[in-house]
Amino acid sequence: MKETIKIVSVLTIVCILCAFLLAFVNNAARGQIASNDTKKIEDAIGKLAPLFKKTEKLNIAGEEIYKLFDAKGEVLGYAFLAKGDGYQGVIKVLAVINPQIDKLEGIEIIESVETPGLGARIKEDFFRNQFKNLKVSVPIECVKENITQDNQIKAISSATISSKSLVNILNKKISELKKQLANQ
Amino acid sequence: MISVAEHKKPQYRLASEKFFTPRKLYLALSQHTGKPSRPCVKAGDMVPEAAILAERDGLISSHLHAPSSGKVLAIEEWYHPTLKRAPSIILECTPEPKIYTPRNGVEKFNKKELLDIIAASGIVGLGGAAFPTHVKLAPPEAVDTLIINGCECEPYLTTDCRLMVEQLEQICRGAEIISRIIEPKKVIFTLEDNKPEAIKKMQHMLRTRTNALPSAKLVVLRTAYPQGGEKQLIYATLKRKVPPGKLPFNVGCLVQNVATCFALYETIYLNKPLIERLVTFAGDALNTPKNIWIKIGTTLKELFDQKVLFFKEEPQKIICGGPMMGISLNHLDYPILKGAGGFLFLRSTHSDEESACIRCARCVDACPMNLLPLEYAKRVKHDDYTTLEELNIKDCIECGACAHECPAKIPLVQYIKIGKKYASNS
Amino acid sequence: MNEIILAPVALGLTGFSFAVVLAILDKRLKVEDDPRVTKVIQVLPGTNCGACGFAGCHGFAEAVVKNGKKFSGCIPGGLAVNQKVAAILGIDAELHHHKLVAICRCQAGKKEKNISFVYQGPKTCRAAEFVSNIDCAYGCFGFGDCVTVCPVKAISLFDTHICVDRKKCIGCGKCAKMCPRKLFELVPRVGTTTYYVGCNNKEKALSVRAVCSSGCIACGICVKVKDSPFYLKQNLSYIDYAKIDLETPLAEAKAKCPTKCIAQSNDSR
Amino acid sequence: MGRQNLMTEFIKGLWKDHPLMRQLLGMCSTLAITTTVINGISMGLGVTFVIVSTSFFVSIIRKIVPPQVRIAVYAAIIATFVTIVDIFFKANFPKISEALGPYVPLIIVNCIVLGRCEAFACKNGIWASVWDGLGMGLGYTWVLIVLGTIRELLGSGTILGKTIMPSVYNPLVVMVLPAGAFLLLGFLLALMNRLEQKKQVS
Amino acid sequence: MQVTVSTSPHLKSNIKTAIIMRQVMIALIPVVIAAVVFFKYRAIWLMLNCVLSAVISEKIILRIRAKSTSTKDGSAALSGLLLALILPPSIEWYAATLGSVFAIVVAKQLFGGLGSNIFNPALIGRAFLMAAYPKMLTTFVEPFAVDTVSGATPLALQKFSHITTSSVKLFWGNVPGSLGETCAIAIIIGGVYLLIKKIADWRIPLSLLVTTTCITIVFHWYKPQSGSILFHFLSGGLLLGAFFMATDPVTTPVTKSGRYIFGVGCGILMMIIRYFSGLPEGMMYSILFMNSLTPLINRYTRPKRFGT
Amino acid sequence: MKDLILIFISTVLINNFVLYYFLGICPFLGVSGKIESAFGMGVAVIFVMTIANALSWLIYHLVLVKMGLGFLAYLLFILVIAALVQIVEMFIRKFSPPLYRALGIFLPLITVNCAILGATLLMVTKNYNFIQSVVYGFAGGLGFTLIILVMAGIREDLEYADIPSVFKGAAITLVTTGLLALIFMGFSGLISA
Ligand SMILES: Cc1cc2nc3c(=O)[nH]c(=O)nc-3n(C[C@H](O)[C@H](O)[C@H](O)COP(=O)(O)O)c2cc1C
Ligand SMILES: Cc1cc2nc3c(=O)[nH]c(=O)nc-3n(C[C@H](O)[C@H](O)[C@H](O)COP(=O)(O)O)c2cc1C
Ligand SMILES: Cc1cc2nc3c(=O)[nH]c(=O)nc-3n(C[C@H](O)[C@H](O)[C@H](O)COP(=O)(O)O)c2cc1C
Ligand SMILES: Cc1cc2nc3c(=O)[nH]c(=O)nc-3n(C[C@H](O)[C@H](O)[C@H](O)CO)c2cc1C
Ligand code: SF4
Ligand code: SF4
Ligand code: SF4
Ligand code: SF4
Ligand code: FES
Repeated sequence: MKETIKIVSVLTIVCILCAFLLAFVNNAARGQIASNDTKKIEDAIGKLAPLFKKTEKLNIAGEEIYKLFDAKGEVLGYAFLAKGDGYQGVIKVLAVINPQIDKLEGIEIIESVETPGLGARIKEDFFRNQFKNLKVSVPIECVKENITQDNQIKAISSATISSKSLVNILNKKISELKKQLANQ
Repeated sequence: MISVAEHKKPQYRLASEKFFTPRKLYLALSQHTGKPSRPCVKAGDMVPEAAILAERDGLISSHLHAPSSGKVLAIEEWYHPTLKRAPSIILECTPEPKIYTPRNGVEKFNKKELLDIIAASGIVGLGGAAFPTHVKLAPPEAVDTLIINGCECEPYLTTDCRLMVEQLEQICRGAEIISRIIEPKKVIFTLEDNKPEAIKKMQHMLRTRTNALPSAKLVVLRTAYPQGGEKQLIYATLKRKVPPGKLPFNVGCLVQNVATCFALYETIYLNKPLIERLVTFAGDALNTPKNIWIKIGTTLKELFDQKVLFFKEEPQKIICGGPMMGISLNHLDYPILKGAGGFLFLRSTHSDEESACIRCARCVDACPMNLLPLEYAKRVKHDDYTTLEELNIKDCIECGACAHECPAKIPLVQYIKIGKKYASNS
Repeated sequence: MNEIILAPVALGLTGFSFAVVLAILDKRLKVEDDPRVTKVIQVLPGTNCGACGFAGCHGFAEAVVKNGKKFSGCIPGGLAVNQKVAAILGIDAELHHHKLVAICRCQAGKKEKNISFVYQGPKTCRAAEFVSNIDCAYGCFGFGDCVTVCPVKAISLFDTHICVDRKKCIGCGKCAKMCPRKLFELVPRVGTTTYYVGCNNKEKALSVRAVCSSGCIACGICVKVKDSPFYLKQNLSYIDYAKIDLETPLAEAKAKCPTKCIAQSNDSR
Repeated sequence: MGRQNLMTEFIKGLWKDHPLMRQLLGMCSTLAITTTVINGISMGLGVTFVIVSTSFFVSIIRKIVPPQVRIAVYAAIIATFVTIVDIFFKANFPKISEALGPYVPLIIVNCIVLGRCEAFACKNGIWASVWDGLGMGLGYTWVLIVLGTIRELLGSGTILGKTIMPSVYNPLVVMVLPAGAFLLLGFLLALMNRLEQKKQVS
Repeated sequence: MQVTVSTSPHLKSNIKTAIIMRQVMIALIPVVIAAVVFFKYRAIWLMLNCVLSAVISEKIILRIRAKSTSTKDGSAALSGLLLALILPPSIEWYAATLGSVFAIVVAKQLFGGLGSNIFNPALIGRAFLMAAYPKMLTTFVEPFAVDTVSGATPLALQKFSHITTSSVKLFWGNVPGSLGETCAIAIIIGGVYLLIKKIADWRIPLSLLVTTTCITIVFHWYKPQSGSILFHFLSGGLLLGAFFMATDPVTTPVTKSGRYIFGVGCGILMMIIRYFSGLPEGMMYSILFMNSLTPLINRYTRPKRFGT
Repeated sequence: MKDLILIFISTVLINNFVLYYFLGICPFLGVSGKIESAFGMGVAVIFVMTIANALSWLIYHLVLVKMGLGFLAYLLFILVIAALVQIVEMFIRKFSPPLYRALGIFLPLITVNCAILGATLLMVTKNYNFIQSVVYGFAGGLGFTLIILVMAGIREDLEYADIPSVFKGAAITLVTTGLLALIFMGFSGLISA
């Protein structure tokens, strides 16, 4: 019996102490972590829309969309997160779109696990810059040869799949967004 | 199964000769599979031809008879192809040729009488294994098929072939004796298609002698090595498979070599024990190859000393038996044993060094027993004997087909021999 | 603030329930181990790394207790742990108080052994056994299979001539089991020197001389020495190790042996 | 325990009983996160912190823990400190935290930590355990740094994010992929064996 | 008289490892010629590069390890040649050298040299380059215009752009692709030579080709744009792989049934990769994957004992 | 259903725990010497991983998330695994000695197999529902078993290979694993296309 008590009490007490310690540390760091998360998004937005001063979080259908305002309080556009499957895993992208929802201001890859040297080049400027001022009133097209229209981007050679996946992710999200904002 | 270079051409058509005048005979007490026989003479004794020199010791053993009259010089260690040195009776010959008087009333002998005669005559299987024939002829289970083995699948050797060409009648009589003892339903003579002359004679004989062996027939097999092996032969002729660890009688078969049949004939009809046999001497180091009737116990040296054989060139290799399963000897002082069907004198050795196994599986494809020779070699090389039995190493009949085929020239059979020995130890 | 209370409570409860379950099951489902297994587990590092080739420390402990031979298998533990394991199993005593020492009954080197032919095949004694590479049908092949099998590296090979280091040999008998010509004999370790007859040829003098110049010819000189422990059997001289109280007859026989086939191994060498 | 002894406890983890190269423990995070130097450093220090603190606590309570719940108790202590490290990274170095991904929590099951608890801390005094943990942790760290350096240099041509290799260098992408990690560690182990062999010969 | 003694058998066939390797090289002659015709000097340089770096690195390793075996058996040269034949003609010289050295040093010698390697060295060389320089390994050039026009391989065109290349072109090999894989007729001639000479076992190529054919029949019937039977048969590395790489004795099963399993497994995996994965071609990965299964296949397909 | 199949295939082949996530490497290196042991280990991992994922999912989603105690996740998961392993071990040891002999000895190893904890953590990160989590755990274990079996087969062969002495043991195993990882890259992209 004595042993049973020992087993039970040691494990219980250790658990309680650990939990206490953790709760304490967590409590102390929580604020910082939360602000880190927002800061990361704001940093990304800042790169795409340098003029923005203030965001307003819209919560539409459970998804977060940021409405961007400049210093004068005018709407700069919307920022949104989109994600989907790439070549190897999930691609998460932040995009800023103009208030009319027909032109992209730019994109920023938040997360991806594509092959370095191939798919991972979607993070590089030469590719991302294609999305600056890209027409999105009709779905974006990803082509392998030269661009002929202003809603097209050129796929990274040897990484067509990653490029196409990214375009698909954006197209899907933009069309949803159009509907949602129209509903508002 | 594989195909190997035959090397039978030079000696295939050579009629057999006789050499019955050795000066000394060296008669190992281990002439056969089983226990060595027990000497019943002592140094200094004078013995007549065909007298018993050593007696059977136990069931699987065999008598040893004096191939020639003479004086027992000593009983001591002498060279032996497999055992290297083994107790032997050394006999100084004083030639007094013996006339054998044919036995009467053989037709009326019953099974028991026949078996007793065979047991007393020192006959062992002449196909290679030298297993005492009287044991084999008393199988514990009924045998429905008697297979007479005339395949002689070893390259170079031509004794069975010559015997079938020259003494076919006697062989058939010998086969008759066996079938009288074991009463099979069928008797099958098997030959490979590389012996057309023997096949023709055999066909003729079977046509003309139908009354003596009514159920006999001839099966001609496509030449392949090692088709003469008991289990392979039974499968090739009857499509019966002898299970591992079992013997031919377990599937109702008995296999006897043609030379054994001839020896049985001589014993039963002529009252002559097994004291001589036909031996092929061949190989490119010899001036001319020969098939010679020779007394058991004659040394090779004697054949050269008495100018029966001549070297064209110094041999690089001397082999007792065929090139696939024979034993290589290091000098000419070895005697001829009951089971030795041939001696080869070769000019060149395969001097290729063993190289790494490339897992080409030629050995696997060659193996008639469905084994994995490369696995054995690999394990033995690394001193790992634990899994060999699991891999059925004991099934290997050491036919050498695998090593023949191996492009890396790995002496697979040698590794297998080591493996078999140490697998049982550990 | 809420969670600072909630967390300990929640976790405390979980811990408590697990502990209770474990404690109860521990009582109910107890299975007794070989006490040595538990002891071995205690000295093992407990990292369960599997480097020993067994499934974790427990597996290793069970295996060593069953079969002590591989007691040194724990790699992370190193020497210190191995010694402790050995101590628990009582192997230690066996290892260091060996009473037997191996001798090799063929002392002929390249010069003495007749070799009139060429051996072709793998260079191991086990392989050579089937055809032999020396004229003598009893002697050492000289490929040194025994050298590799000896766990303490006590055997060395000087141009096909085998020497056992008396100091290192622990009398395990592995060499005797390995040697295809059965040349090793384990003899009692007495004094600081072991004498032995370095020949295994059981044939008559003439046959022996034909194949080896240092073979025992059974002349009997060693037997005739005063107080000799030697005796002859099958044309070969043997030492009765039960009778070796004195070293003098041994040394004398060694000096007198005409073929110099009596050898000795010393501790000092 | 003398200073000398504490020193040996510390030193052994750096080479002789190196947790990674000798005991083959803690492989997972080693391979996973060493794509860059900075990851290696952070992971190494994180692990060191966890080993030291858990060794400390385990050593304190070593006498009162019954064997039936030993592993559970150790695991709980380890998990606590790992969570603290995780929270610390998240709060102060969010970039690194992201790069290390799920491998921070996996320090819990990093075999080194539990291994040291089971093998050392639960049998030894507090200071010996702490020094032992420190040695093991730093031993682990230096290998991570070496691996991280080689992989970053060859795989991306940079060190600590700065381009080092000349522009004609075509990065060997494979080095930052899983395969490269395994191959490199294999070669490093072989190198270590080689050094050891040399030492034994001389 | 000094004779040699050895154990039986004393008679051995004439075939030797070096002869086998030489025969494979002979069988590759048509493929090499086709490569030179289509890709000109690039083909010659690439093959020289790979073969030389393979042989030299093998020599160096053997010297370091103080092994008596020599490079004369030709296996290293063969591995190098085969590697060259599966690389894109436009590959940079240093990449080809690196791949060749990796193939011999890591995939072959580290595992114990000839006969002990688990993976096909040439294919590991390519897989390594694929991971090391993915861009280079997925860029191909048009035949005859090797310096100017880059093109997509027939399988990539089929997969990513749904353009089917004509079988006639595939048959003669006038398409972009790896050095030795484009000319189907040359490979078939060489492969048949190998099989007739009994240098390679017929079981693996047969089962592999039959499996892929069956799969393509089903898929073509179900979804015609997935590519016709003939198209899949003639394009990509299928033929070169089936005849010259899936037949590598060292890395494939030794049992007969194991070889069928190997062939079928390769075929299924390759078609899965061609149809469903991000890669246009899967011959290399499927053979390598089956290589890794070979020890298990060998173990579980041991032939039945005679008589049971 | 389709999502389950996708999870299954991608976990076994593409995002293999050993070759892609580098989880469970220590037992992978340690216990891949013999096919039998590897198989036992594999089965034990499948078993524990599946159950641990199920239990952890329940605790995480039904208790921790509800109470806002997400930061206790690691602590709880490892407790669950440790206790679970111990309980399972006790049970089979008592009630099925043959199973214990075949499997039980691998169980203690599993507590420190980071693949198990990794599976629970990844299941949280990937936001799987209950069924998906169970499938994920099972497939993860299966992937581990597959790869450890392949490795064991290779290593049994390599026992007899003439490997340079410095590479013997763990080094060649790591190199082989590296080559396997190269090969498994061929399966990448199998989900998205
Ligand atoms: C190891 C490896 C990694 C790859 N990684 C990617 C990738 O991350 N993204 C991608 O789109 N394609 C990747 N690919 C290539 C694709 O499978 C495919 O070949 C390519 O997308 C075709 O593009 P192309 O038509 O531009 O040549 C990879 C290929 C290999 C062999
Ligand atoms: C212990 C033993 C017992 C045997 N008993 C019999 C037997 O009773 N009947 C029989 O026909 N053969 C018997 N044999 C002989 C074998 O079947 C076989 O004929 C002999 O070993 C020669 O075969 P081979 O030349 O194919 O190697 C026996 C063999 C051995 C080793
Ligand atoms: C590989 C191998 C090949 C054999 N080849 C022959 C052969 O060609 N001719 C033959 O008569 N016996 C051959 N034998 C011996 C037979 O297996 C069998 O022992 C013999 O035919 C039995 O007859 P016997 O007892 O009269 O000798 C061979 C044995 C083996 C193992
Ligand atoms: C039919 C045949 C096919 C071969 N295929 C290859 C191959 O695909 N890759 C390779 O590196 N070596 C190949 N070799 C050569 C040899 O087997 C190779 O160098 C070994 O894998 C090295 O141990 C082949 C050899 C033969 C006989
Ligand atoms: S034939 Fe020789 S090289 Fe071929 S697999 Fe067998 S042992 Fe190896
Ligand atoms: S393994 Fe034995 S039975 Fe098979 S081929 Fe070789 S020697 Fe003949
Ligand atoms: S094993 Fe025997 S034959 Fe071989 S070297 Fe040692 S003593 Fe001599
Ligand atoms: S193997 Fe054993 S008995 Fe023989 S010498 Fe070595 S330690 Fe002595
Ligand atoms: S660190 Fe992952 S299993 Fe050891």
